[in-house]
Amino acid sequence: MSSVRLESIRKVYGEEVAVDGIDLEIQDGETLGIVGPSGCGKTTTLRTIAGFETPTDGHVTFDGIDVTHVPPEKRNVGLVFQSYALFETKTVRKNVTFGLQMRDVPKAERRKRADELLELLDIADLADRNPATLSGGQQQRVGLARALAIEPHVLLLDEPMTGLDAELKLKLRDEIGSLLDELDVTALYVTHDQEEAMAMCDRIAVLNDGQVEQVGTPDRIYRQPANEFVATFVGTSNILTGTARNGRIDLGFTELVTDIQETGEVTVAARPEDFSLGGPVDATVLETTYLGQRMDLRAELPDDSVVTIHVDGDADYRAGDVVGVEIDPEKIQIFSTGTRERTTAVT
Amino acid sequence: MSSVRLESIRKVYGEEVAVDGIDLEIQDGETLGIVGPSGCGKTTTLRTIAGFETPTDGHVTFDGIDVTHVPPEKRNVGLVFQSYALFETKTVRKNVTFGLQMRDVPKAERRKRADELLELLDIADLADRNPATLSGGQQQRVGLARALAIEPHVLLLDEPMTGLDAELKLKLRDEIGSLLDELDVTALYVTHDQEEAMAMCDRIAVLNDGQVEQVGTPDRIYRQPANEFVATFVGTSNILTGTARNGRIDLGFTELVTDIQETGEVTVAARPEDFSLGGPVDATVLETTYLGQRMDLRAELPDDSVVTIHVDGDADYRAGDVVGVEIDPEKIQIFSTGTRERTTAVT
Amino acid sequence: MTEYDTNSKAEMETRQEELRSGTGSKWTSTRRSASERIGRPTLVWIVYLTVAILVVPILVTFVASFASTATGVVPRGFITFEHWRHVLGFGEYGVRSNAIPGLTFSVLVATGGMILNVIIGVPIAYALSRYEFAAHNWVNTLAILPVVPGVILGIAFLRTYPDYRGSALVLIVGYCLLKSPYMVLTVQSSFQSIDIVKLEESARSLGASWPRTFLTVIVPHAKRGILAGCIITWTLAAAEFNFTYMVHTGDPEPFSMFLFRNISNAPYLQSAAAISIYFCIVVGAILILQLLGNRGFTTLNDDR
Amino acid sequence: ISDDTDGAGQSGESGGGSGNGSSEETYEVGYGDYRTTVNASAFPDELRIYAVQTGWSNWDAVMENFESEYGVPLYDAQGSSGEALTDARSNAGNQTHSAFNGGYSFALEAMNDGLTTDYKPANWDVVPDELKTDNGHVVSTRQMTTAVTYRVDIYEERGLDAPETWEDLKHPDIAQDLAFTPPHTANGLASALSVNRAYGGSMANLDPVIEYHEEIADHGADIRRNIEGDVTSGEISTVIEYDYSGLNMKYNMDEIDEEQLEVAILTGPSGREGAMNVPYGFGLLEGAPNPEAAKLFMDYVLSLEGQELFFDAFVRPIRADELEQPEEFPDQSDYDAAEFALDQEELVANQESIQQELTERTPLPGAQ
Amino acid sequence: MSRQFPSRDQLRQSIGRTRSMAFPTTERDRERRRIIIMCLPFFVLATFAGFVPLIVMARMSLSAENLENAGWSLAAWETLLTEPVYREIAWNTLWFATVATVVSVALGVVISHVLEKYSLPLENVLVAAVSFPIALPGIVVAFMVIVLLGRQGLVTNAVAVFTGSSAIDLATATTVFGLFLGYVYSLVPRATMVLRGTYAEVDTRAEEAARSLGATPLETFYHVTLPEIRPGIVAAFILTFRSALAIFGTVLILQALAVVTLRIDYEIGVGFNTQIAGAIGLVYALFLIAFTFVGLRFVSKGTVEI
Ligand SMILES: Nc1ncnc2c1ncn2[C@@H]1O[C@H](COP(=O)(O)OP(=O)(O)OP(=O)(O)O)[C@@H](O)[C@H]1O
Ligand SMILES: Nc1ncnc2c1ncn2[C@@H]1O[C@H](COP(=O)(O)OP(=O)(O)OP(=O)(O)O)[C@@H](O)[C@H]1O
Ligand SMILES: [Mg+2]
Ligand SMILES: [Mg+2]
Repeated sequence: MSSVRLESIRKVYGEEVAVDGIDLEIQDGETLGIVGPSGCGKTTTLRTIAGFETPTDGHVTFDGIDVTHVPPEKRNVGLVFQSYALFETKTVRKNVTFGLQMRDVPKAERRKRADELLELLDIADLADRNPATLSGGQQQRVGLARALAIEPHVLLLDEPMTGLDAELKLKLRDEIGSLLDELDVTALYVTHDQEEAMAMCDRIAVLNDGQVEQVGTPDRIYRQPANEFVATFVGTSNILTGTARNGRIDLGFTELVTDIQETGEVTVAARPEDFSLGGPVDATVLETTYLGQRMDLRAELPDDSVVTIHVDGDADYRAGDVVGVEIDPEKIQIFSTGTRERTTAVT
Repeated sequence: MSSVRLESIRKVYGEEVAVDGIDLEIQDGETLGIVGPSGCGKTTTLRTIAGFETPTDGHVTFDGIDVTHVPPEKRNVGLVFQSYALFETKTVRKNVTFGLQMRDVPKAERRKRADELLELLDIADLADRNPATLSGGQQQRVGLARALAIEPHVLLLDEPMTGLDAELKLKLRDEIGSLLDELDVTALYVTHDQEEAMAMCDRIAVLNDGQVEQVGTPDRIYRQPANEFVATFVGTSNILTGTARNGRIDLGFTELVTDIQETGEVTVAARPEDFSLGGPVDATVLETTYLGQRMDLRAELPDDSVVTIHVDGDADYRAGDVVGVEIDPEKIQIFSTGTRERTTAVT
Repeated sequence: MTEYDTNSKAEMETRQEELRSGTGSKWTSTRRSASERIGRPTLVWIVYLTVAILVVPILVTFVASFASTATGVVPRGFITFEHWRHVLGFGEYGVRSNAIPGLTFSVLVATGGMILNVIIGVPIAYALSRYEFAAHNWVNTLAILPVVPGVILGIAFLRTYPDYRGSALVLIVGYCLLKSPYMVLTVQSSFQSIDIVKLEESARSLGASWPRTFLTVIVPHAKRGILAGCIITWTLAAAEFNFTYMVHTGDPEPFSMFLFRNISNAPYLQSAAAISIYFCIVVGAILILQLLGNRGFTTLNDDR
Repeated sequence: ISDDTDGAGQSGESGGGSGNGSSEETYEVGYGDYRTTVNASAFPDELRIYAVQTGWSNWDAVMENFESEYGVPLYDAQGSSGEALTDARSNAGNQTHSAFNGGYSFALEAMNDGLTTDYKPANWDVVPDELKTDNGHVVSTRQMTTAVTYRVDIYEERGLDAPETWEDLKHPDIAQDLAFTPPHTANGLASALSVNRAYGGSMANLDPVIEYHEEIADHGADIRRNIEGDVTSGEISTVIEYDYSGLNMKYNMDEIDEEQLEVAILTGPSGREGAMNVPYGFGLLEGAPNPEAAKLFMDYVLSLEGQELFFDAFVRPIRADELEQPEEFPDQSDYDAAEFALDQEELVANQESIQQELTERTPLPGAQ
Repeated sequence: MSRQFPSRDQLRQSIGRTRSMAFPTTERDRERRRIIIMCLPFFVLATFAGFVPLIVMARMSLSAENLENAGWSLAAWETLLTEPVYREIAWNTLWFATVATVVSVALGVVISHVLEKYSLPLENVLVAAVSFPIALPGIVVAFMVIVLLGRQGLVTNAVAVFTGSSAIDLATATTVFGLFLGYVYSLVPRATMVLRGTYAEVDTRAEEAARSLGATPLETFYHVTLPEIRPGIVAAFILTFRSALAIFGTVLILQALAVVTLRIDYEIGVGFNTQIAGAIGLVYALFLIAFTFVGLRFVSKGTVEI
């Protein structure tokens, strides 16, 4: 395992700037998630690390060694794709031993290592099957075993679970997540599903338009988004506007007491769970969405802004009900309306 | 809008029984969801209503009129597919007016109606574009507008959002859900994502292996599943086993007081949110998954069974912590281990 | 939005009535639409007729090759193997040069052309399926629609390579060029059915050099396509006529020239037997193609 | 005149008669100034002479006998005179065959293109002067005569009489499935010129044959290549071909009985000749790869033994006078009444324009 | 100064490009090198077996001698341009090939439609049967035509029995109609092959959507299917037309119409007019190239996918 560093990577395709100066470090043994909307440059970043794209500018280093111009086959990285990309002309075991074979590892050892991995991934009994005959989830495990077999410096996963159905996704998410932890692999996990990233990654980098918006632990990204983009992209945020003065934010219908220095127009991002019921603000329920474990209320606040509020699944609200709510000033995020950047707290 | 009735529909392909005697009614104006695992016969059922499959046995009636043998073009049903299936050689507007054109509606009126719908679906400015140049979400709206243009007796949607990414899915789910409510369309919504079905449908039919397991409101399906299959398929359930006697269920590590008559082996299904913290049972946290708005704990109960428990996102647990939990006997579901059917309450 | 609702609800209802009277009234009729009633049977019969026209003469020819006389419309005197014996070199009269030497020669030459086709066709099919490049369309067109048809190529060869006229080498090269589209197309069709980029990237990330990746990962995945391409190019070359006719000086004469002599100047039943030899080869080829997932003699792989 | 040189092999001096492949063997070949000795050591494994092929003119037997006598097998050179000429032309300066053999006029064309060289085989002197060239390039070996072959059984079915003159073929029931061969083949050209002559035309005036074609074309006659197959299958009931082809089909083909076919030599309506003799001959090729063996073969073909073999298969050899005509042939009287020959040099000079004119003017379908 | 000599930058650039091809450092350069290597075998063959012979053929058309390329003469081109017979041949070839192509492509559409949309019994056999003639050389196709339309032909005699007329009058094997059947016989399978590929990619869901919107099967075909297969039809037309122009064996046997391939054979066979044959061949090849590239402009992506 190694640490991987991207230094001001740019990648331009003709006119199109795919990646626009990215600095990132994947520390030894950590799983770094990359999330971002479609086309933001996630795959390009990953392919640059793998060596399939040579960056227009910038450097890629593995453990401090510049590998920017090293061809992919010399980099020792593991790749896992959404489309599995298994070798259908080889058995599952042969798929897993392929990388070792390329490294001239003796046959017996190859086999031993492969069988260990298949065991670990719970697909030992499929070793002699043709990958084409396996289910999606099984194929993805084979893909993972194949990539892990070479003990890569870094494991690169590009939306490995996008094609799978909801239930299987949850299951694999847990399994792969624990596996990556257990094996202590340095990994880069690309996904556009921020929930998946939060569940699986040690740190998350949020990309937008070829640039990094924020890097941090899931908790930090969710609870202290660096800017409005991150606040809305990761999880749901209700965006309210207000005026700040002396640490107080006037939202029109209520006032929040916070610790910010800023004065002027601010944007407040409140998560659906940051509203508590039984507060002083009257919200009119417009619509309820029952989701079993919880219920989502779309409610109108006195200033006509519409927010989403999460309540327990067994709560009994209907459209038209008026509920008293309160916003927890400890939990909300505040951004300057001009820069859309996070305001600084007094502390 | 009409009501649609399926009467003991069977559909056999060669040896394969795709649908095995289904009785269903979609009431006028309601949205009925069909959920079930892959291959359970959802698409087949939908195609039978559309007229692309003639059932091997049984009848399809619209407003009481038997249409089993009426060809699809005479049925006046709207179809929305996962793959959009737009006419790529026509503009968006032409796609939407197509059905009206087939009905010889005058040109000006066709256009008016199409523009109304495009407006309604918020894609009016795309009217003259080629559908191939649109994003997935936009294409799906066009598909919906096209199907709605003919004011179908019933709107049939086959996993319309499976291909879209998570965020967009949520957005469209809300939008389409409200639209279907608003327009009072009779709709059949096929999906394998039970959360989607709960959010969007008035009632849900759970299919398995070509048969209906349960039909009911989302709340009923989630809270009173008819059998173990429904309990685990819709939402997450932790399955525990115990022995019932005199309304008391002995789970080994704790005893639940319930109102069931049954005596003997029973299976208890407890939702992750049915556990409350601070109870008498010691659970050891094995793993935590931070998901922002909540945290999922995988915890081991004293009898070594592992359960999933939902706690608030800002809770601070780590693997190894021991938490006291309690199971809410009001909320759990109890099934006889033999039949896997719901036990009857005393009431 | 709300305005729309009230406004259009009423409208909607009236229009719904209109629509319903247009279509709804026919609900109960089980009458199928005109195009269903007339169109479909017509199309099906056109297909059957076309297939009959294509196949009947083949069958009749094959059957006739076992008849002993054919001095009228219907061949008579079944079953004799006389004509087969003739064309296979056991007879005494007619075009006495039998099929065997020519067929052997053609088989060898066609095999040569086929091997050459693998060498030139697989790489270019790969380049075209895998990469985008400036002259892509241009190269693609050239590879699947070659510039010269057989007759012209033959004429051009006469003068260009006079010393090699009719030699096996010239035939191999000519056949290879003329039939290469079939190889390129079938292999391309194979490549398109796999995710060639991801496969290649997997292998390379696992440490395989690019040439090794091509040979041990890419080529095996296109195996069926390559085999199908081989069968097709081989079968077509085994009876290629236009080019052969122009350049052959023969020793032995290629199989297609044997067919030509039999068709242009031999008793009817003997011609039938000669042609039937080739039919047997094609049927064999079709059966193998079927195993490879190509339905019939075609570059399309239905087994994707 | 050396009357005893019937077989070139007999003049073999040193090796004795039965020499098979012994390399010291030598043979005396040639006529007059061209007399020379060829050494068996120079013989190839296989000798290639254009259009010496199985299935035509009884070359099978010639080839077989030649091989058994001299140990030199012949390549089975399938193809028509025209194809042979095209091939020889394409190989100008680099011949693969040693001698050109085929229609006399084709051989003359080859000579005119400079493809042949001079060699007078033994018995050169017995060939009539008009059927050989003074310069020793080309000499005839045999001839064929334009004839009519018809299906007796079909004629009987239709109640038709045996045709005697070209006029008879105009009968709608005959003309409807009558076939000529294409004018650019030796045989087709001869057929056209036979009819032309029968109705008073000449090489300079092809109108008579065109008029004739017009009349029969109205009834359905056409021009086609595949004669044997079509006659046996009944596609056509009458075909204008060489006497050889007709007799060959009649007597040698299994698919059809002897009685079902008849071959006739026709005159014009007023008794004018209507059966053109088409000589076939050969010439040594310039730059021949195996001139020695080719010379030996040419001598053998002109020997009485070789000539006899032609007769056996209904080809009239050039030395027919010295041999007895088999009885399967049509009556000699028919030949006498109808046969004629054209000046070959003149024919060659005009051949291409005649063929072109015929191709372009004939109303019969299939002329190209 | 940069006007007279390539500037230092330009030089460096071009040297750089050559060097990066030989010793690539970026993945993109490696890729370029691979593309060239993979295309190379084909182009070597195409050069020796295609381009060079074509150039020699052009030279042949300008030769003063017919037996070898020697001297220079425009005589052949003059003949080609002045003799009306060549114009007639060109016309024959074009109209005949066009009509045969149109009919074959139309039949190909019907066959592919039926095979794709309807499930017929023994469909695999049907598909195999339709494709069979692709393997048959033209001479064999001619024989098939005679089997059907000859005087002893099956169709001829069947019609004769029903109409009471004579089979001889009805026979059409060696007429233009017979030749036409021969062309169609060879071309239908080729057109079908292309169209079957196109049909496989037709969005059946879109067709179902149209049906559900009230379109009858015919309307669905017209509004949805046809526009989708249009590029396939153009591709099929290009391929089929090219095949039609190249047909030789069939005409050689049936001899019903003077088309260009037959004429080339005639020029060689009668009189060995290699210059004229070369000239015709060159015109033919140039026409084919021009036609192909013009035709491809009508296929959206500019490339044929067959
Ligand atoms: N080979 C290429 N040529 C030209 N543009 C490209 C190429 N690859 C990517 N791009 C462009 O670069 C940008 C970033 O692409 P990239 O594939 O990295 O996005 P992504 O974040 O992976 O998106 P997605 O979530 O859709 O996979 C996009 O605008 C894309 O169009
Ligand atoms: N045309 C057909 N021929 C044969 N079997 C079919 C056909 N269509 C469906 N089946 C079979 O019928 C069963 C039900 O199929 P159906 O498509 O209705 O499932 P589904 O519930 O829609 O599944 P999914 O969630 O994967 O879309 C499956 O086992 C399937 O294999
Ligand atoms: Mg991506
Ligand atoms: Mg489905």
